[in-house]
Amino acid sequence: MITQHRIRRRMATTTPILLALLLLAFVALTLALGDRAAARMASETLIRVTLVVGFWIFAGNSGVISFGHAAFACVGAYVSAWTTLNPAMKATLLPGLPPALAEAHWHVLPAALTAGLVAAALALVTGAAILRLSGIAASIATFAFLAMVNTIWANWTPVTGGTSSVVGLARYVTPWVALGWAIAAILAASLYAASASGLALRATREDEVAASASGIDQYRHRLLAYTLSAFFCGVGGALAGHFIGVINPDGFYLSLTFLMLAMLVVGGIGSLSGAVIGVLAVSLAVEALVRLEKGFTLGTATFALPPGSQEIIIAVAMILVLVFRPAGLMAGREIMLPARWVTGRGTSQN
Amino acid sequence: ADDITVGFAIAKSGWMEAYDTPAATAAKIRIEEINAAGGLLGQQIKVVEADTRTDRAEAAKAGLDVLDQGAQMMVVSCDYDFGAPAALVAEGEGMNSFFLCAEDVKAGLQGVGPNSFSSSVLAPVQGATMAEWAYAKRDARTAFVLEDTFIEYNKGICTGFDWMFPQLEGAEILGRDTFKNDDASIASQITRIKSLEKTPDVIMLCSVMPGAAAAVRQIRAAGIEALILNGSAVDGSYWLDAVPGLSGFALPVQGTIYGDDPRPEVEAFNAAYEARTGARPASQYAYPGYVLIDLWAKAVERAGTVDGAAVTAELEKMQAEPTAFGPRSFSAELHHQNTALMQIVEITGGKPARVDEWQISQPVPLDVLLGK
Amino acid sequence: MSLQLLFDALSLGGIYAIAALGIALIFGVMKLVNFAHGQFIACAVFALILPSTDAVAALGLGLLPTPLLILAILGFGAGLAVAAEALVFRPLRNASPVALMVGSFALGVALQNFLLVLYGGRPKAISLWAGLGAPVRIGPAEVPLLQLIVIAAVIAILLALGLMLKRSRLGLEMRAAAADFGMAQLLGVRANRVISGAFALSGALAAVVALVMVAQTGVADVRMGGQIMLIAFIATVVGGMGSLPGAVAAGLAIGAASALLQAGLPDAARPFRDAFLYALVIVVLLFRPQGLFAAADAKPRV
Amino acid sequence: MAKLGIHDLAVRYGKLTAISDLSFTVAEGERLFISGPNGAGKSSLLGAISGAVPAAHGRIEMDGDILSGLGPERIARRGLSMVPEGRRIFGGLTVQENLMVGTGIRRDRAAVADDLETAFTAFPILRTRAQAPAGALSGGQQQMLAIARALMTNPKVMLVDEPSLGLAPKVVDEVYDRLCSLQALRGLTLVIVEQSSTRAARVGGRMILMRGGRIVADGDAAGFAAADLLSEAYFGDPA
Amino acid sequence: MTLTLEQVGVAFGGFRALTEVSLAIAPGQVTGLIGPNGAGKTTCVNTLTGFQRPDTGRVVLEGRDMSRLPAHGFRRAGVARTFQAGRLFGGLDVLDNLACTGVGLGMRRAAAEQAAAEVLHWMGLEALESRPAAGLPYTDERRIAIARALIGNPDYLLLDEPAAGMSEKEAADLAGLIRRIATEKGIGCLLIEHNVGLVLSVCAHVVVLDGGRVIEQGDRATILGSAAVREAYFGADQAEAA
Ligand SMILES: Nc1ncnc2c1ncn2[C@@H]1O[C@H](COP(=O)(O)OP(=O)(O)OP(=O)(O)O)[C@@H](O)[C@H]1O
Ligand SMILES: Nc1ncnc2c1ncn2[C@@H]1O[C@H](COP(=O)(O)OP(=O)(O)OP(=O)(O)O)[C@@H](O)[C@H]1O
Ligand SMILES: [Mg+2]
Ligand SMILES: [Mg+2]
Repeated sequence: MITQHRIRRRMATTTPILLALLLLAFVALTLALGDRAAARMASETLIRVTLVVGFWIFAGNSGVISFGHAAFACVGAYVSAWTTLNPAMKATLLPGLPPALAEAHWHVLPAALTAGLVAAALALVTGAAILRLSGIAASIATFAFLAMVNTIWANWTPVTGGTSSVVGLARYVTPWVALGWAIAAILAASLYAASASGLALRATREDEVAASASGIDQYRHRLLAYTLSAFFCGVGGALAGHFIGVINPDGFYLSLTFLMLAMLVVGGIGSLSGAVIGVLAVSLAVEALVRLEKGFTLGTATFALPPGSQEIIIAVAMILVLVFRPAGLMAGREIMLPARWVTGRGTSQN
Repeated sequence: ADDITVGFAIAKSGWMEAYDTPAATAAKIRIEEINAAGGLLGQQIKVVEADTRTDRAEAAKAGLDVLDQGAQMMVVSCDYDFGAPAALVAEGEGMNSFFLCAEDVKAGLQGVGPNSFSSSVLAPVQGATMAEWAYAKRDARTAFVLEDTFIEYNKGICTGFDWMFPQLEGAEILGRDTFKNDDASIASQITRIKSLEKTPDVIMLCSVMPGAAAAVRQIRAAGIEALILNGSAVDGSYWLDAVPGLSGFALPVQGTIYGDDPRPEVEAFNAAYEARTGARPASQYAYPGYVLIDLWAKAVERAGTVDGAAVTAELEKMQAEPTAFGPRSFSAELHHQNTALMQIVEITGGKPARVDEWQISQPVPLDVLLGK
Repeated sequence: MSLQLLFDALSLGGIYAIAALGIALIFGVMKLVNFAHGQFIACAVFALILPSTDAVAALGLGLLPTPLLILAILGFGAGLAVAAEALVFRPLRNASPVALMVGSFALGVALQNFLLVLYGGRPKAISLWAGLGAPVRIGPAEVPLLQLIVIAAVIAILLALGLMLKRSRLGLEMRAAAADFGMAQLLGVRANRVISGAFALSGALAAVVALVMVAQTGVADVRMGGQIMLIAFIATVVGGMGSLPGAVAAGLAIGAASALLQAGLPDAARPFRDAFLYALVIVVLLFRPQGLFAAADAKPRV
Repeated sequence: MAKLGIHDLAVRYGKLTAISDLSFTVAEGERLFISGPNGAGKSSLLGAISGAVPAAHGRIEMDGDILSGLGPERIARRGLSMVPEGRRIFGGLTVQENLMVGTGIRRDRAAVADDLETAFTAFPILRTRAQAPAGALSGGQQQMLAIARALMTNPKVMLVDEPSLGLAPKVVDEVYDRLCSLQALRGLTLVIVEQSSTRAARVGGRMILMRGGRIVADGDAAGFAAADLLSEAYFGDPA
Repeated sequence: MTLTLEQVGVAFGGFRALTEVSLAIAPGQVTGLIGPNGAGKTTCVNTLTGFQRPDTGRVVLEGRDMSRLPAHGFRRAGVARTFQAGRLFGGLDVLDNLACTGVGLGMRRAAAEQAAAEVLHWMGLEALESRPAAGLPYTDERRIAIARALIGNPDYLLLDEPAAGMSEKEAADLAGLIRRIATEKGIGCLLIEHNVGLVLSVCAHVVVLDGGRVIEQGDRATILGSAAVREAYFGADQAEAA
């Protein structure tokens, strides 16, 4: 017998596919516009998808708000810079790098993977301490971790360049590259969510006490999700660095943290689709407002929003979304194929 | 086309706007002067703009935007961090880019790439200038260094001071400390100064607003009356209300905004700026904008083209090229000023005034600039 | 030296403590981590000067005679917080704590950009009360008068708030409304009004921080308050969420740790001061996850 | 005039209708039991009367004044008090503070101390643990606290949702004794949700039987227990 | 072969919730635990399941001292429990609620769902399988909480007031279920209830707590006959019955 539960599980497997198609359509559409700024916006948005979906793997499943994920992006970005930058450049800008790194001149793909792995390793080590905490204490500890990484990166000048930006990262991140990683993150996230560990972690999110009465070792599952999640944030950081070509510790601090959080909450922290939709919605809204601020022509008149209004409007819009859809735009639902498509029986069940 | 297009990818909103707008205005004044005098290579210069919103990713987009609008040279944000993403876009197209007022060596050849320049004076030069001037003119033999770790500029000032001051016969740095620009109180740093065996002759404060004003206020309130040195970044009188009646505070500038610059061109520019905006420049940071267009235009005339590589070659030939704000040099090793004639402004009784001018006895070596 | 160090520590910690009180109060009442508190501080600072993007600031409210000025700014802070509650936080009352937090952050962004539009991005100078920095001799130590005022203010505010919350009916109703808004209403508590009251207090506390900052630094900057807010937020948690004495103690402790690190670290390590500070925070949390002064219901019984 | 009048009440949660077409009145000083299976809408009914749950339709009156739309605070101030489902005690407040929260609406401040004393006498455990955080109390202790807290507002009408839930048998007796004696003393009007028909029958009073959001029977509690109408209401077809 | 508390004492601050409590739960039997409110019953269960560390004495499972094990370790060792409030995972559906225990016991997700379906079937609750746990009626919530505890066939099951808020008929059904759990599955149950009728009808052995001490234990007759129990606990009807 095929139960509703089974049908739902089957429908859930269509989510990553649909999300991937959605992103593909998004890239195709922006590229069709043929405008370079639009293409850049597409890459930027998809990098954010990688970051936010990575973030969701932990925050969405565990319900613990981490402020520390921007630090993983920071580490990822610098690892990729260390391994890919031209050695001559490193000799002048980052004289303190250990010889192995100073001479490295890797291809960008292994560099991105390494960025993710190093971020994940850092997550494993720091998470081992931080995740013993729960609730708001855990959140604050992640915040302290972020601030620590930022302070170290801003002052460890021979190795990180300090507060000064490191330039010269190969700018290889086209919308297609970003799309590839975004889809990889979405696949990983949905596989994790469907896994035993994902289910266990969601149980702890609902009720820590009842979860431990169910034999669930909260710490282990959190640590696993934290590490996996850091991997994609590390990769996302690397992509962000190579996207702009310049990295600076400040670019991976509070504003990125809150941007990620805001996109997640606007989309709805309760579902993977929420994470993706949140990124798209916020990014597109910002882009639209930026363009409005630059001015547009209607007939003979040109209209423009006053400079600085974009941030205010976005902030107000965010508050409105929260007021009217407190659980986010997706409110915990996933984008899935309807039941009758996955049962193949032409019956819709409710 | 019959125009030459200069693209400004600068902050028109966000907190950088306050720094970019004056320099960009100065640049436009020079462009208008050139246009009025018949243009460049016989063509008029056209200006196109895009807003970086004081955001790194937006800066790169702004770079692309002005490119799409036909820019053939790019003027980018004052600050290295916020200008670089756009400058890199220009670099990618083999175009010249000029930072409005960056004072970090990486805003040029060593960072962004071979076609990138800044006409401002490197931060270490400012620190070194203050070291040597204070030693020579104020008999400074002992110093305390108070470094704000907020941005690289501050660290650059201290680098220059640290390089120059101990070289001077009988001069000694008695101690040092760091703080952060947004620290709510620097009480422990002040305690450290006060507990020195002897009061230092000067305090080298490597900081920018608002932390610099806050630090000066607290230092003076604590009764420390030593001469305080700082970099160009704190030029302007707008912040002096923070420390009523301040005296004994000196800084280097490229030209003075107070009407007392010995060079008539400087005052002429100040007047032109006032005519255009209704107010005199609020700080010296308008000047590099004017100088950069000046230098670039000369190089373009000499190269006979706006092509990046050709103009770069001409710029790199410039040795002590005269400008309204003093001679400027570039070379194949450095796209910045590692020495410059600077005006010394001192604040006395809450009034800033030019008291001197100084050029360091030897340029700051490249190794020092690169922090090796 | 050691007495001096104590006062240096208190001078920083005192500011953190007042800011932490403002945050802890709202957290206690609404489980809201109010990230807009830093902007409340910044707005209260800018309220002293007239809106203009000119480089030189002209005093507005700052021209009032000192007692009136203090009242006006406290009132401004309170009004701002009450308005924020009515417009943003009341409609969000049933949202999750994360949504609330993000909402408060959005409010902060809006306020900050509003200030940018009104006042421009350049820091401004404010000439008020430069004399308060004058040192007073206490035994071997020299302490700026302002610091003594801050320390006295912290103690007074803590006592007053503590009494208000523990002893007064308003305080009781505030805590009840915080614990269960609907149930408090069922018992006839005018819960909305009570919560507005908490916001007013919190806003006034932000204004106190603003006044201290202005007296200390003489500058106004749109980014002002952000750093203090973050430290205060950490202090609130380390102190035990919702515990006012905890928030004050942790604020003072963080200020003291910061001053001690600044004084004790070797030259090369000093720029990393904050990294040590935050590491310390994590360690403290690992040993006392519920905070130093955990509220009684911090760990619900099974 | 009836103390409480419910006319054509409907309560909805989204699409789900919890109560529809409900009408009844309660006389001053009356003791009314409400019984019915899980999900019958008993708690929703109390919620609607107290203003905690918005009514989709209908009118609720107390002493002839319309309560609908007043909001829980104002309704409470008119002398209606409620012991809600799930107790909802303020965990972080002490036991005594919990008792005091609702006394802000009383004009007879002087009597508050006496009432506190009475509450402590009725539930001695509350006196023993008066300064302990209420969240640490055992389940049953919390239930006593919730009842005592509602009484502290000196209500004229009291709505009690399953008072015996989680209480030891002896305490259930005590709670009912206390409620009944107060009723006798102050002319309190009581509306009690009670699952146990035998209990209701023993205490005595009128009883309304709900099912699927409607009233299926209304009569004397003792009669219900005897006539076994209950099991019909639980398991039979809707009337 | 028992789960036991040996001379356990628990104190909160200065308050002694349990004093030298010893009790044993035997496999395949239902043991009752009754006592006035605040007697320490829930605290006993918390101690027996790792949610409360005993200050003195120890918790022993089949001869092994469990006192330092975390709560999830108890469940893995075969000691399951329910809570006074249902505590289902509201955001998950019923099957996933049950599967969580399977996952917690180390099963893969498919196996966990399989086990969950079997337990639901055994309890005749298949119909609820796909319902979101949040909207369940009270009675179903209780039954699902029991089902969740039965995944992976624990050796012991501790039930904290499972019948609270149930009507007489529903409580009777529950009694049947508890008997089946003990007899068919051989699980040793501890039943805390204020519904004395239910306890006496199901339990062979009953322990009475008062003020954190065991004041009486024994079979139905002993309990009903005990003056101390009557004094401390029984209400009018039980007193009459006795
Ligand atoms: N907040 C709510 N949101 C959605 N549905 C609700 C809510 N509260 C109650 N319901 C639904 O309304 C119906 C009536 O519920 P109510 O709690 O009033 O019943 P009850 O008779 O008190 O039941 P019980 O005996 O379980 O307490 C039920 O179907 C319930 O699921
Ligand atoms: N975490 C705690 N802090 C302080 N006191 C506690 C705590 N947990 C329990 N107590 C106290 O210990 C005593 C025993 O509580 P417990 O919950 O075990 O009682 P119980 O027998 O289950 O009562 P009930 O039948 O009312 O549920 C009570 O007086 C309670 O107030
Ligand atoms: Mg109910
Ligand atoms: Mg209990």
